[in-house]
Amino acid sequence: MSTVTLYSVSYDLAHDLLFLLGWILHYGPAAAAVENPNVVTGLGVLIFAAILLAASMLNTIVLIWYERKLLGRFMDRRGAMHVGYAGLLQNFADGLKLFRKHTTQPAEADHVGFYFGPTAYMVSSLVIFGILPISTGWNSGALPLSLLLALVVFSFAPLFIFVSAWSSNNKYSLMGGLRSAAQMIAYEVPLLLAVVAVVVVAGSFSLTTIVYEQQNYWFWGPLVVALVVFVAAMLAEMERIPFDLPEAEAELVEGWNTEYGGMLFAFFMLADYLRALVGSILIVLLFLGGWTMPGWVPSAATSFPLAGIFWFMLKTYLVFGLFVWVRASLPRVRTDQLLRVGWNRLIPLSLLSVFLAAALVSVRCLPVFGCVPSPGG
Amino acid sequence: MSEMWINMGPQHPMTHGLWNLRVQIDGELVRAVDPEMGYLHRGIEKISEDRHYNEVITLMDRCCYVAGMAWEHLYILGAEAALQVRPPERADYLRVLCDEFQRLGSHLMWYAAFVQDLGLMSPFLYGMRDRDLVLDLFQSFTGARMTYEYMRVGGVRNDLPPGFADRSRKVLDWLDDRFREYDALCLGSTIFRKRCDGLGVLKGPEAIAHGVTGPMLRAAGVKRDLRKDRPYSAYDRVDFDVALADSADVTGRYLVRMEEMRQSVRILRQVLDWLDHHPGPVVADRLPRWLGAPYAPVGAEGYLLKRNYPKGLGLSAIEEPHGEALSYVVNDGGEHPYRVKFRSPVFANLSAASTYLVGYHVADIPPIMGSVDVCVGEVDR
Amino acid sequence: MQPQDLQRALAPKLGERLLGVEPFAGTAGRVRFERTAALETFRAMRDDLGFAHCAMVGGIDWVETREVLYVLWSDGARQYALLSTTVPANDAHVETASGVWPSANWHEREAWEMVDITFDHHPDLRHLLMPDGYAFHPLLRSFKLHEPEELEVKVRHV
Amino acid sequence: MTDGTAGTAATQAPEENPVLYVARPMATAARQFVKSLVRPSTIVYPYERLEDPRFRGEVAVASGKPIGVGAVWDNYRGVHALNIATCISCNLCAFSCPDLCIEMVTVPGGDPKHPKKCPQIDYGKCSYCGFCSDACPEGCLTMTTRYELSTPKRSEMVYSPQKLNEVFRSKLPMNPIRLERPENEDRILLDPPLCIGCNACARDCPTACITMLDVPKPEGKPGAKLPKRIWKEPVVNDSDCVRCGTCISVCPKECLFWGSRP
Repeated sequence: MSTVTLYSVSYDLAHDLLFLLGWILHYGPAAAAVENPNVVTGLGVLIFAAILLAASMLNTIVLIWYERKLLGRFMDRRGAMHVGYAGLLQNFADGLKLFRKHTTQPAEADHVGFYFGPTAYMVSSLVIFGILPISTGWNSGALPLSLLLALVVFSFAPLFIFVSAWSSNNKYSLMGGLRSAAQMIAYEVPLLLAVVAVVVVAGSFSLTTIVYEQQNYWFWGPLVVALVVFVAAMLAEMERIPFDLPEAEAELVEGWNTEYGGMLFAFFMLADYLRALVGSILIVLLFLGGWTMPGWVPSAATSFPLAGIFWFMLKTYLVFGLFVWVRASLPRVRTDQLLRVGWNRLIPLSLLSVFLAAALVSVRCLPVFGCVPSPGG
Repeated sequence: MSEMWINMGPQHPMTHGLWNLRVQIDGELVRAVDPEMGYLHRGIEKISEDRHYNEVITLMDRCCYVAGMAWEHLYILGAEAALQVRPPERADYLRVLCDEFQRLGSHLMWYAAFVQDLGLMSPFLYGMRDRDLVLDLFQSFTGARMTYEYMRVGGVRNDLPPGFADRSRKVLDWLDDRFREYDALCLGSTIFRKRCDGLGVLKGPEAIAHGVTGPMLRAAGVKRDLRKDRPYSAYDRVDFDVALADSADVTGRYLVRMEEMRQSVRILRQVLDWLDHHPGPVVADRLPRWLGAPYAPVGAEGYLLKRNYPKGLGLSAIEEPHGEALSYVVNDGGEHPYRVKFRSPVFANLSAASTYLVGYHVADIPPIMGSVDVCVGEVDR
Repeated sequence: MQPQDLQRALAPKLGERLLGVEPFAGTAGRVRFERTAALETFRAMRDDLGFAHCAMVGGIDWVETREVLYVLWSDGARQYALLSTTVPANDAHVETASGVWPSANWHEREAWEMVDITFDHHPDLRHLLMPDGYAFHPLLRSFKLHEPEELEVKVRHV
Repeated sequence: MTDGTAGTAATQAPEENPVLYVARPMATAARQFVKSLVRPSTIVYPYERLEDPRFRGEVAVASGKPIGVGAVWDNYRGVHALNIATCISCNLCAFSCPDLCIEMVTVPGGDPKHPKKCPQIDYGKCSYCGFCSDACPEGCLTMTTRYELSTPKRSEMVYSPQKLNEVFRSKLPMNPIRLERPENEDRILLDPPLCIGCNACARDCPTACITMLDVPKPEGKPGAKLPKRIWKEPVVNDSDCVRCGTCISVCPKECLFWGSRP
């Protein structure tokens, strides 16, 4: 069955472009060179990557706008409202301003680390988008171990944060970097264990498979413990309130990005929201059925063009709205409390969720939705 | 990471002003602190020596930017004691009204800043929003939102505008509702309690020895409130309770300030009722000429007249929103005060910083300092 | 508490060095003492009379002399009391009160840098509000805010 | 330490609720969110202003905040308005200014010998205390509700009398508060033995309340021996006097002074 996928679209586009070029070049040796299948594939991948990049950046910027508007209403104010309709273009303007700004580097800061940190942080956050499947046609997630790969890339971040914190020659940055490292290491474990529960039930490390396994029932019901652990750990990984200690602005000014300005700061800012987007997407993929909808939803709502992407993004934004809600209403915890929660509460809970998942699979029974054959069993 | 000194300030979100807290940290633990003041020193006491008695009022508003009216009151009481002037009764009540509205405004500002230190974002805006109503009310009868210049030696500048009492009562009702919301956002949150309980403990005897006053002292269970103990203006004629807590920690200070706001609302209701029924003059009618307005300034082509005004030293003490504020005004019979000296409660509370900061985490410094309610304008003067 | 009470409690300890206790509006009284008796006065005020809270230490420059003014508060009597001692301007020093009341520490630092009164045995007599090394004492009468046209002030009494 | 519990409100933190955990703050925030979906409390400043008529009565927004509750803008102390026509050049505003930001400058319209002087205000220094408008005896210097004075140049912060007069003509709501004069105000008194009858005080008095009355020829004064000298002494009409002290400052012999004698 030939389905139209994002990659096939990019490949066709590359193919058409190059053959048009070849036609212009009039079948000479140069034309043969551009019509080489390897060149066509290469250009197709490039176009694919460009579309992904554009989509993720656009989504990130809209996400920032979305958070500002939501937070505004939580705080009895309006949020951005001047540039563009309801301030929609405000973040583009901000980005443009940051792009134009001069980047200053503190005296005696380590030059290489100072620039490497934000860049690598940004790049590693962007890479994840090449792995995540957004809908059926988005076959970038067809890798068998895409979930593992996504989490591995996701967990690179503390290293880069630490590099940029240490190299910026600032005590606050250093403390922020240390906190960040401690926090991310502590919360990586429950995060992965919660994912293990999902993997046990779904029987696959492929995100696409995990989503397809949820066509009958979403995993949040049977795996509610894993969901709670995953959300809490994801909050810590995304460094959002109540776990935003590394950049606690009350005591550490801005933590590890204190010394950054201009485009480097924009990298941090964008990458933070990219990671927030990734976190929301992962929750949707692992627990909320991805782009699938439950059976009782009328088919008209799921069969229009790009319906998968529509429902997927809707779910993602709702999940992110939950994070904003938490941010609007909760204070920040302290370092030792954070670590205590991570090691003493979340890890036992996540182990419990793994056991629960294993039990569910082994008795082939999902109590919430009645006994149905367990997938992958 | 071995021990190191970090500078929290003078530009730091924790400071809520312009000062520098030097902190010696061992990892995340605070080993020693050394507050450095003086970044906002404007020499108000010196400038006052060159100013007319009433003109010092313009400085008092700028002395503490969240409690200008209280500082006006403080200075005016000192100047009246030095010059032996008595204000009429209605002015006394109006001053209590100003003081209590100012206490509401200051505590709401404190609430906003304090929750911001904890990372709570929405309540910060709620506190600022509700403080704005108090400022609206101030503006409607003094003509300015922060620099009021309302009190005068021997009374106040003008009476309340018509309809003020009704509008104030609306605001008070609104605030009563909001206090419940504040409590839900703070005390109802387990994270808040985990952060604040047992934090920044400063017990009663130590607090007294270090000169700590105000809500910090009352949170330690010491019942000292100058409004009750040494009533000034009309405080002996209104009914209110002194807020107390016994935990001596950040939560205790939160509770005391919240209760003080409720008591302020209670006082304001009584004062508004009294003012409704007792019209009268608001400035003492037998004011000496030099307290009116004009005089020939130094440098103008005129002659200063040295007169035999009653000489003396006037001492005044009020319960400012931050604590016990004292001033003395020395009057040598001239047109200007000879010496004006102010005792800022925050000054003393900050000088005890090492007693309630050492041993806690770096992350605890902002909430603890937030619970101290620092206003640098009155520390540096 | 009345001025007589202060007099009765302080006179046996200070003897000659107690220069008098005068009534002062709104307080228990104003105690004037010789600066040599400073420490005894502080201790007596705190331990015998219960003035545990030192609210303020301030200096007044009377050109030839300087006056140090202590404002104390007693939680038992719910009253203020004033202590004042006069020191000559060319030899302005007095024993510190910060050993008795730790709260006097910063007030004395301020009085020292503003009115140039040295407090002996003060643990930490540094600049507080002024930058380190500031050479002037701004609240002295000789420190003029603006020097210009010193107008001859014609004094006239009515 | 606490002696008795009378007059105290002891506060106690409620027990931590392990079940609700963070549910109460989140519910509170959500309630606020729903309330402010209709209209947040913000007054969108350049588009809406607190002094707009619509905020004169209270506008209860959906979140319940009584917006505009304090908006009595007549009392506001903003930019001054000066009515040049009624200004009597008494200098009182300049005298009473704590920041010395008022300077009396000549405006056209006076007679050449005694040019008319009106206040010019430097808003770079002004602290908006309102002492000048309180001191103004004629009510010609008042304060208005105008508060937007940002300008790129410092020199534009200095408002000449003409500019202040334009503010007056723009009919903004003005501060109606006029302070009453104290009953036993000091008066201008004369030390007759020192007076030489030079007429300077009467000439410069802005309200023309000083008249020079003939007095009998005194003894022992300079010029007393001159045959045709007519001796005069100033008499102040206290009800017209605005107590500006101009006469005192122009008197060459320091014979006028403030006093409270009847």
